[in-house]
Amino acid sequence: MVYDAFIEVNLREGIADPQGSTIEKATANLGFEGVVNVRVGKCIRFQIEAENEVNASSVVQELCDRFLTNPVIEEAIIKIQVVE
Amino acid sequence: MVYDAFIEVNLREGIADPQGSTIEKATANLGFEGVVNVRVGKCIRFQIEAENEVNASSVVQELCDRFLTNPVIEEAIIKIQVVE
Amino acid sequence: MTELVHRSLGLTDEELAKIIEILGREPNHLELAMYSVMWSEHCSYKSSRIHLKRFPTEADHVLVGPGENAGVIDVGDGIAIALRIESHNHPSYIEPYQGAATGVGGIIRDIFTMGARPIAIMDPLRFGPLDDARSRWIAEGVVSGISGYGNSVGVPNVGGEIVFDQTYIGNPLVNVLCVGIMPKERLVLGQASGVGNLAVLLGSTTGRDGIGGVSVLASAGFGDEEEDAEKRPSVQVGDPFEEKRLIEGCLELLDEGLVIGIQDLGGAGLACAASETASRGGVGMDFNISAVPQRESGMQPFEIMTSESQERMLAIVTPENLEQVFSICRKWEIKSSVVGKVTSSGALRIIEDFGGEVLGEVPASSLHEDAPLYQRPISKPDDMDEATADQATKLPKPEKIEDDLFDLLISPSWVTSQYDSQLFLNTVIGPGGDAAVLRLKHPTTGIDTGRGLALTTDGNHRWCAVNPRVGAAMTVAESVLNLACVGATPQALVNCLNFGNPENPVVMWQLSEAVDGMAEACHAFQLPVIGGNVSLYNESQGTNIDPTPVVGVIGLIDELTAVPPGLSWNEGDRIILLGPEANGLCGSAWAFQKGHRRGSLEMMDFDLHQRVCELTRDLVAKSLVTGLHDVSSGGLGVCAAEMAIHSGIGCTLARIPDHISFFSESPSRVLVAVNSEVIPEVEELVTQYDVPHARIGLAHGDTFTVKNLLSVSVPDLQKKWNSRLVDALDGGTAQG
Amino acid sequence: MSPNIGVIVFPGSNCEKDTIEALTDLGASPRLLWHADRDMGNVDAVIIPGGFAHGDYLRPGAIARFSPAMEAITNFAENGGPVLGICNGFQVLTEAGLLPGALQKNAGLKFLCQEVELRVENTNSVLTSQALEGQTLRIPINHFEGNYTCSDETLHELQIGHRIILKYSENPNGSVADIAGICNDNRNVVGLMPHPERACHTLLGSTDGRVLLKSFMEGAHAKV
Ligand SMILES: Nc1ncnc2c1ncn2[C@@H]1O[C@H](COP(=O)(O)OP(=O)(O)O)[C@@H](O)[C@H]1O
Ligand SMILES: [Mg+2]
Repeated sequence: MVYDAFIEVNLREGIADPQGSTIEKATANLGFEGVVNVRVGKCIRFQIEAENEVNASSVVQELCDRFLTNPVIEEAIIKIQVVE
Repeated sequence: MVYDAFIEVNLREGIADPQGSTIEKATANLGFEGVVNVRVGKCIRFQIEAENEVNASSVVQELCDRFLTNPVIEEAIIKIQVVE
Repeated sequence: MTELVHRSLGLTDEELAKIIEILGREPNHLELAMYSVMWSEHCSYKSSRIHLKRFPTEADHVLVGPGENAGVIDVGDGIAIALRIESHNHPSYIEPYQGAATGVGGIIRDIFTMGARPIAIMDPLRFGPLDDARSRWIAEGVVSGISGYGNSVGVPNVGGEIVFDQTYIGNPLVNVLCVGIMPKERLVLGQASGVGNLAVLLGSTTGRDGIGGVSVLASAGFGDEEEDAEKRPSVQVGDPFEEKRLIEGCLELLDEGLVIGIQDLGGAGLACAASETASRGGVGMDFNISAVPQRESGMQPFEIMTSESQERMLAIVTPENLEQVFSICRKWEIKSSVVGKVTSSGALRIIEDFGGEVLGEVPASSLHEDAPLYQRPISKPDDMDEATADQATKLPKPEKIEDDLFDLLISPSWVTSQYDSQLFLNTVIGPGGDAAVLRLKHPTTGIDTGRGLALTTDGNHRWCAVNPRVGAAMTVAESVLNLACVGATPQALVNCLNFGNPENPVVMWQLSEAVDGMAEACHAFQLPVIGGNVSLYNESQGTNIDPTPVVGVIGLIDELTAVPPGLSWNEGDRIILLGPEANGLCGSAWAFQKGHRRGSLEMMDFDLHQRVCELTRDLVAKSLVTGLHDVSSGGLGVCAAEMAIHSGIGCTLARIPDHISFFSESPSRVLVAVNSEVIPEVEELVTQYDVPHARIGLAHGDTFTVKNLLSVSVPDLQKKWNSRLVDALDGGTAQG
Repeated sequence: MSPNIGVIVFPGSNCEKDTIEALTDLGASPRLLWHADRDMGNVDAVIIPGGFAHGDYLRPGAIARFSPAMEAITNFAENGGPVLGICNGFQVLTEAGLLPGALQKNAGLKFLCQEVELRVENTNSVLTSQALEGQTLRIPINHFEGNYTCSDETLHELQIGHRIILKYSENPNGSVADIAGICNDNRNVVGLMPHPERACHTLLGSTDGRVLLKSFMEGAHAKV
């Protein structure tokens, strides 16, 4: 089976996000009001082949921990869906 | 009302995605098999104050078009949700 | 309650007793937190300070010696140079990118704090072996962090080191050196004076970053959930854009004469900056904790005072100048707030709003001047005699010496091409030479003095593992010789002493020996030590790293009108080896490659080394050599191979009878390539300086041949050299 | 008469002084302009230098293009004034729409600081007027985001308009059609990723950048 994986990697709470704060300041300067708490992360999409959803999940999770994130500062949200 | 905005910025189709291909190559090197079509984007989250969802949406859309994406190479998926 | 808490903060019972004696009462939590960070090893140097006193620190041209944020020397033409090196080893192990990035940020602040514009950084790096996945992940992350921060903040990276060895597998070393330049009159010190003057906090907001150690107070003192304490991030994230604006803003404040003293916020954050500026100026300070802009809500006073949030500075200004200070800060988009007032009391009082409740009060000077000093027990390793007797020359001779040579070749360019090495248009020799060479331009007028600055960093854990005293001396000697190879005369030295756990008497012995060896060499070369940094507890799972003192040395070139010769030779050049005969293999890269990590080293001949350096400088100044390279890591074999690689021209060498003379790393040797026409002149100089020498070969063709030893093609050498790091690190790395 | 060249400074720019130094050595009278100023004074030409304007956060040039000075530059360019964007400056010009296309991350996903060989493809522009077509130049690059990207139509327009003025001999970053520098339709606005100001002094290893900066000074002079 082929699964669509979507991973959103964000900085953990309490970790400074200079990019987010700079964007926040810039939006205000551009005249957009009321935009607060800007946080920037990355998202990764791919397809993965696996026997079943549990297997797919566990591979994606391992990929996240070993390679795609550093759990010390980042956390990941993972979504997996079978490709129709 | 305060709304949660989530914006996913991806490279347009047809634009080479070096980050995606690097991750794809690396996952193979690491022994993870069957990972294909890796694409990497940015996600931006923030809160925005607006009278209603339509207003919030239109501000976020404008912010995306004018500032958060470069339409030459990027496109955005926008999600908005009222904060409970 | 305090009784229970102080130990979890890392304070001993004796240290607590001392605090009680100073205050004449029990400290509260806030005060205890401040003492615990200020009296930590990192801030107080309590284990090493008594040893550091043995360094020579004085010379006529030294304007500021050890003890300030950076050392400063006078280089003539009204120009002063600030220099400092620091480690960010432990943070880089946990989060390589941010650990290294914030290391760069920190050292740069130390430099502009003195009034100097940072003009170059160097990054001596040490990681576990390339076949270890986690070490590769760390190396990759550290290099990207240095690149990401350094390039963006706009300070060129002109050199460093990259070493891979088993000893760093659980504890990489990330040292960063920074050099700054200023008109002499702009020199400022981190001190507060003038009762009624104001302390202005500049830069980033304060969050809960890097309060790791004292976060225990949250659960101990205020009833928070323990989990909360765990969640507190001890990882700091660097913001090079904020730092860039701080550099420009602070230098403008100094140029306009608006600042009495200025201090960066590093380890121990506000507690350190407030107490140090006050105590250096012999005054006190009322510190308004409510005025500190905070990134997170609900921060406790001890968190605000000890947070290590990055990119912040504390400036002391007069009330009359305040408006102007704010206006420059607005221009550079720097947040600025008045957080303190200079008082005459000598006390650092932490208050809630000026005139509000006093949350803590301690004598400002007690936080650092009264920090404990330890004479920790020292003892030689038990197996010293046995280890000394185990000579590497007894190892079997290699079957295929070319394979051993290939294994020692490694090009740093995978690393160095990721660094902007050229910004400011000063870089005459960037990464890749024996030493970096920069044009010396006047910092205000921009006028080229026609002279040059030269910089090198060196460390050698292998020599120091075998004999820390001799190894440290040889490290200094190598630096001095690296400078001579670009025609520079050394002016001052900074060091970063990376050692293991100081509570281990053998580690303290290594430290003490290394200090003695370094001091001896500095005396011999008349080189003042103007600053340094000590990094202890470099250990993992009970194993200490090999002792790794790293030095950074700055030199001057009197006349920089052409690019110094560099590492390549021309077809037809004669190859001459200057210096004494090779002697032994202990501590060499070759021996370590064979797993032989002990033995003995003889103390070097400083006098001969000086003559070799003087000769080398003279040869370069008189343009008598086409190319040259000092013999260091990997010995004569690697030295000659690197010259062949750089020039793309081979050579035939003789008088290198065996693998011992090929791989020996004994000191004071330089390989020079000379056009045959100037041989007589060169030999005359050599005789004049009374330096032993040998004509050992000829540069020609495209094979690298050592008679009776090996013959390999230069393209093969180049391929091995170039591909090592690319193959190991380019495919994406994982944490393992 | 030496042309007055304005070099714009954003918070985060870092090559502005280098650019001034190189231009001064070549006989120009350059001066710094501040990004927040709408009034550029009396300048004959403008350079947006290298660096990391606003930290390059979000995307290089994304924030800088909204600076008041950019409005002035846009007007100046529309009136035929010579405008040069070097590295980060090129990125700003594409973001601002003064030049087509975009610069994305290098194909190798690494920052690259190295000397490259460029070929002059066209000499009809304010940056290449003094160079020879086909001439090769050794000039350093120094960027993470120098991978020139554009749609097929844009590439076609650039090609038929002879607006690709510099190409890499060996593509270091994945740029479409080896593009290192382009100009606008009027040939008065130019962007390039390499740093000519870093190749203007014998002690720095190359003087090949001079011909480009001299061309630009000539263009500024013509404006006078
Ligand atoms: N991490 C690094 N950053 C910058 N430059 C480096 C780095 N590692 C090595 N280099 C450069 O590569 C060259 C060779 O390094 P090394 O072999 O340690 O020199 P040496 O033995 O002469 O001290 C030097 O010019 C050094 O500055
Ligand atoms: Mg050397």
